[in-house]
Amino acid sequence: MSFERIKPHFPWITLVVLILIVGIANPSFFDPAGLLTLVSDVVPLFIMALGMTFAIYIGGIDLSVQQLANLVTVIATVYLAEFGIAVAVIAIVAGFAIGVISGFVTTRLYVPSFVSTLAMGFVALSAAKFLSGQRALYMDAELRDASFGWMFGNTAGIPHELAIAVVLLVVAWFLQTRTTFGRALKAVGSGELAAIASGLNVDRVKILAFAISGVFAAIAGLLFSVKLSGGDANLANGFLLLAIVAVLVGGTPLTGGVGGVVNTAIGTLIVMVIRSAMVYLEIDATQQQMVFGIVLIAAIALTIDRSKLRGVVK
Amino acid sequence: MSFIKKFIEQEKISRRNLLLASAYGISGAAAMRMFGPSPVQAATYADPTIAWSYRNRTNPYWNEIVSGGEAFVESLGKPKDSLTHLINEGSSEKSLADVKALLAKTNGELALAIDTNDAPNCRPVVEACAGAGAYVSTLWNKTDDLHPWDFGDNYVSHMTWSDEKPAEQTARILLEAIGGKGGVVHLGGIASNNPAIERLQGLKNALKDYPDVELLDAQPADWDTQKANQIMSSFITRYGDEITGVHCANDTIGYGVLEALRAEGMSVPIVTYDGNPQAVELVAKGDILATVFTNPHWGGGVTAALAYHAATGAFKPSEEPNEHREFYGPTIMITPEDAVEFKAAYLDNVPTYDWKDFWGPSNGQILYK
Amino acid sequence: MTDITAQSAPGARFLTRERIIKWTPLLVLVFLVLLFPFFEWLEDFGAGKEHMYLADSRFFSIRNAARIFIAATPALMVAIGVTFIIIMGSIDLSMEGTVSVCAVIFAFAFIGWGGTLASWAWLAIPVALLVGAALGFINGLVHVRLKIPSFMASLAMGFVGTGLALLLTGGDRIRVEDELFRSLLTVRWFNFPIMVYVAAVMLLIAWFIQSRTTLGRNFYAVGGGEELAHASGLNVNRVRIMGFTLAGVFFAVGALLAVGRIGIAETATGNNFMFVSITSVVVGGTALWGGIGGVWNTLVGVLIVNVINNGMVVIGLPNFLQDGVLGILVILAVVLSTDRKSVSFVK
Amino acid sequence: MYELRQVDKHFPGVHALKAVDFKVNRHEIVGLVGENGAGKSTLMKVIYGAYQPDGGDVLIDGTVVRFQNPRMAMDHGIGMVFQEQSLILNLTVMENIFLGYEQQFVKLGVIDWKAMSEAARRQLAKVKLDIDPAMTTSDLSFAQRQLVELAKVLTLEERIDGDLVILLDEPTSVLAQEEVELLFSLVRDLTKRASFIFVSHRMEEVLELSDRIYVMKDGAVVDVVAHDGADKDAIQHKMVGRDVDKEYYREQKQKPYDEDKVLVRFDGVSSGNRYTDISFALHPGEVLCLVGTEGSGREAILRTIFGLETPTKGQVTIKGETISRFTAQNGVKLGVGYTPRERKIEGIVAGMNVYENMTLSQMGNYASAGVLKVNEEKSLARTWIERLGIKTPDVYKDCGGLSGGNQQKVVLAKWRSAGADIMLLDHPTRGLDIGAKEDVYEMIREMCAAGVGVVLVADTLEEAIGLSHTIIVLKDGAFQKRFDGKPGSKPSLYDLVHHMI
Repeated sequence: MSFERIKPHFPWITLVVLILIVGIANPSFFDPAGLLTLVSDVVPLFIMALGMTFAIYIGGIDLSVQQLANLVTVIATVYLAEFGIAVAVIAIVAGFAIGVISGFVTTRLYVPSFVSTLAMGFVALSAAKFLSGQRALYMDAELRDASFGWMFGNTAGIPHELAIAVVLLVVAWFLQTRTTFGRALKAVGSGELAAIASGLNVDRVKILAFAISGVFAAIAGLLFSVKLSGGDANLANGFLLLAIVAVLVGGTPLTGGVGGVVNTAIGTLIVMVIRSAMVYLEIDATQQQMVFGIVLIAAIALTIDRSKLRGVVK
Repeated sequence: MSFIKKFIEQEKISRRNLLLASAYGISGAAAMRMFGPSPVQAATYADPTIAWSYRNRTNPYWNEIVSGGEAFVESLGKPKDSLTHLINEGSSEKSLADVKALLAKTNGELALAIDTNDAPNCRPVVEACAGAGAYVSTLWNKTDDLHPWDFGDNYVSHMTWSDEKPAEQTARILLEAIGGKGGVVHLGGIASNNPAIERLQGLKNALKDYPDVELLDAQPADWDTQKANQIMSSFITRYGDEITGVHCANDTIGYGVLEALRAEGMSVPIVTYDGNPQAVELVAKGDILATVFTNPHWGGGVTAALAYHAATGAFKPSEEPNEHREFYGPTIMITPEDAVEFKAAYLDNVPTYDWKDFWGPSNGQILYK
Repeated sequence: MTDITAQSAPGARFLTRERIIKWTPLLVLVFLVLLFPFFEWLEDFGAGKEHMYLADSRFFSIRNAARIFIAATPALMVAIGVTFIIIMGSIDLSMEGTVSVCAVIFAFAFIGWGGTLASWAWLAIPVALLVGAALGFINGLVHVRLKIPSFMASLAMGFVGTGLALLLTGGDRIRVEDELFRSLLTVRWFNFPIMVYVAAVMLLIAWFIQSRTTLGRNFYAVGGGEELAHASGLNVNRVRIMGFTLAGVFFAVGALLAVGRIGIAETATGNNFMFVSITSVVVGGTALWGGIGGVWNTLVGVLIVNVINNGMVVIGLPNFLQDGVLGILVILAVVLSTDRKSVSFVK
Repeated sequence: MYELRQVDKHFPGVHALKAVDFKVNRHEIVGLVGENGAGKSTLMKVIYGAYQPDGGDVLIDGTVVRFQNPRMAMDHGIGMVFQEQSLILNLTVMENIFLGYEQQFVKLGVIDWKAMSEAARRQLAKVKLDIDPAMTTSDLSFAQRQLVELAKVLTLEERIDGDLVILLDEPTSVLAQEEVELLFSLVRDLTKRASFIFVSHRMEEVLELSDRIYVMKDGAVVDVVAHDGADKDAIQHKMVGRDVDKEYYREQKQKPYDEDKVLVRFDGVSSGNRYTDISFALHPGEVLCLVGTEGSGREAILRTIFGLETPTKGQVTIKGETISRFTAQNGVKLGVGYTPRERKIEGIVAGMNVYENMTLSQMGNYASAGVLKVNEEKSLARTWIERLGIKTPDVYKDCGGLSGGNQQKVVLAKWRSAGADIMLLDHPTRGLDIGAKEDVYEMIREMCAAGVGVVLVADTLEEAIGLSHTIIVLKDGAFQKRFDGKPGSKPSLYDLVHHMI
């Protein structure tokens, strides 16, 4: 098999190699139950990265996801008592709305998504601070279990969280590969001008991409909120850069049109392995961040398929 | 020859069955432990892994905490670096994920001391530890509905500091120093953090007795020196000479405030919190009127010690009274008069603590409002 | 012959429009500077106090200008550094790590070599600049040689930088108490502390690099059309690496000023610079897709962001609203200063 | 003087150059022709140093040289004037001219703008262009830019002591007839100093200008013809390896159109200052050709019909419906198809495969409730691949990897399969080789026969005359003259040029 043919497979090869390295250094890493927990813990991050994939796939970025998830943790906690399971609807609507506004500002007002989504994130943060009264809130355990207990059970050893992630991945994959919307996304990501000249409503496609990103961020926030049984305006901090990293390491470059949601699944797992490697390999506390950065550079260098980065590398 | 072939076939099959069975055995047993109900009689461990999970290493407060943890580990005759560090970088998600990874790695043979970064994160961390048979002691962040005694032995203890009273005391020092009139500003921590709320409340409580002092403004500076610096300079613009005193939620905020005042050539009394070595020096010099020492070194050590000794079975948490499971940490007020003395006693030579005296310096059971 | 030269240039007709758009960021800044005093006036008016608009404004005063400048200078240096990169059409997200490392190494060297500018410790300044250059250089190498898009390369390098700073300090903070060094903040000439003048000099140097040196002009060439520049014989990779190196130097200057401002070097010194600086650059009118803008735009952009931050506190806007208002104002500023006719699409 | 001996170049799966011998003498203009994919562009890239050959030698004055990059080639006096505009639009004219060679104007690290401006003025004088060197390049017209490109390459004159070799890659494609004449006279003047390699699809121009002509096919030089012995038919024969019908206009194949029905009607339509007060009607089966120089408003009219540009005045009616909202979606819905000039940018989506490209404008037809029926898409693609003879290994091939002609066929298939009955063709044969061009002409005729109305902006005037029923001549956005181009009454080239300029 030639080098060129292996290239597209680099992301998962990298993943397998990393798993093997960690596992060989510390065989307890291979404990299936432990691995299962590790994987199900990365689910909120994964869902967020999944949404981010859509924004990056069209060549944009969504920096509002973390603040949006913060907002949703607050919404979920504040309104759980009042609306029960319907807070999920409110959360998703909120995510959709903020995504639509980001998309609108980007496409119609020509503000680069880097700035528009960052700014919309600030707006979401303000809303979260306002709603939460700037306090950490927690959910009533009974109410939580009544409405969302199903999110965290186990069926036949499979954590429900993981099942949710798989369902969402399948939905996202279906959206990306099997629907007109997914095809339009690809066209916009690979050749926006050609998409316009083919009569696609490019603005609508882009706005929808940001909206989907927002919806997934909201789901991630909801899941996280239920998991932690509470919410505040900083609860989801730390998600943003990792979500971006997960998408990029999976092999969806910022140039758009390449990669996709399955790549993001692999990318998230890579991030998870690198992160837990810190624990398993007992990396010194003060060295962890540097090691993370260096491994990240190596992983990205390995996983991006440069032949598909058309034109210049910027 | 066919019987030989048959024999080999049979051998293959039984070997495969054996492998399958053992594989199931491992995962099945582990799964039982991970997801089954928490054991009634908690298992104890001869040599559990000791770990500290905290926010970051860039804040001197957490360095003090860690030094306590390391001192405790050394007191067991182990090397310093046998303490496992989990750093969450201010992310609850990472905090929880790291704990789970460590639980998986150690198979639950773990004594964990942790600040869960955000109160809501405490429940899943504790539940995960209890589920895995590990022992956990928490510091600072915990929601009010969560209690160690609801988890048998595995949730060993929770320690926090009642910041309201000490913050009120520093506020009184400040208010006295400005002669009971004028205006003060407060620069707080991350608004939703419990200590930030309590420390502001302390100031408000004190102000009730000083009707001539106005609380001009209170803004969160997120425990960040640079942010505090910028907010303070904006305060100076808005209130100018009306500001006669500054109440800061911690020392790092205080540094930023001091520099903002210095840039203006202003000198306004300020009080801070935490009692970091540098702040204590500034108190000794008179730049800061007062700070509150919460003895993070002891807090970091004893939190790890509680988890460890519970894990080894040296004491049984469920047999301890509630005030031994949820308690306040010690606070020591530092003012210019005693700063030098304090520095000599606590900072220049770190006292050697008896890490088995879990509750000696503590400050009573936690009260909920 | 005449036919070709006499053809009216298609762009010439829009010159006035373009000129207006070019100056919009400055207009936005002026508007904001006049807006916040208005709220002050409104507040005093509501309370029935005497208040002359502007004349009685606390916001609109020299002393507050100095405060805004003090807050803005480190961010300005960082933003200038990243401006060069953005002009090239790339992006640099490594500033937080680089600033932290430079600050920490500077502080260690400064303390170690005497602790005052009046000794050999002044050498810590060039050392810090060299460290910045080296980090930028490595960043550029990773980006160019490993062919990793700059967004990813610099993001990862940022992690490495922060990690390195943490490794060096072990989490401690280092105080730089030298009065001479701190005179950056404490000594004022004509109402403004020395650090403002240092920043002004660096701004002029940046402007000089941008407009009068080959390297500066090459940034625009790369941003305007990298493949074309390459085909014209320009060593684009070299320009890129030098760009990142130059950016690293400016990050280092930013680190020095940040240490000068609060007298503390720590791993957290670099925090929050990333989004603030890039937002400032964009708000100032430098396009993220490259080729347009420059350091003066960045100055205006940084001032806009800092004026908003300062003004919101000064007019007493509730804290929980501040983030959202900043976000909306940033969007408005960018919307106003974007030439929608010259952009075909934005991502 | 400049020589390639037995040069070989391989790419994965392709033997792009096969033992090519190539020679340029002093003061000579060498033509280079060949179909797309014959290896011309690879050969050029080897010459100016963008590619390094795998085998054979590059010699200058008998010495073997090896160029690692274009810069090294330039230092040996080899310069390239690019087909695609290679000026950087946000830079000034003088910066573009001296890009990469600013060092000569740098004193103590400072660029001396005055000196550079003066030097640039001297370069511009060489191409007889009188503009301010400090102008921003984006403000220039296309023709001006082309001349600036030439001026830029001519800086080699001062820089290099020895001889110069200048490659001209399709330099005339954006020029009007008169501008071409000007360029040619310049080139002839400059042979005193430099040799030229002239690459063009316009056979007449190559024949007119070149002293010798290299003919390439399948990566090899198949013939070298001297100017005097050159015969267009013979060369074309060698290029394609088959007979090309020399009867250019093929009037006999043109069918009359249906004059009773109107597909598109323009009534006094203006769009800003791109075009003003344009009126015409397009009928089923008609080829309406818009003729004019670059910037005469031809493309803007096409884009208005498609919906990409909103007119400022006048009324546009498509199939009886007066258009109020100009969007491409609306255009597509009304059955308008658009084949843009920038095929690689606007025509196909590189990175998407053949069937994805073909259904891009009509996904609704291949989906139910938003879910794509991929199998139907593939079978559609297979049908059209066969029908148009698109050369692709399968329907999964990335369109970015197809040759220009096949890309164009994919674009046409996209619109035809969607049932578009108003086709807007902007330079549909641009950059195509003769064989592919013929295919496109054939498709246009087929479409007309099927009742499609075509608005064409042709690559050459001959093409316009040959294909069209109606010709509208534009100049500076204003209507000049309407010609009826029915078989037997075609206007002459002169008629058109006369009104264009």
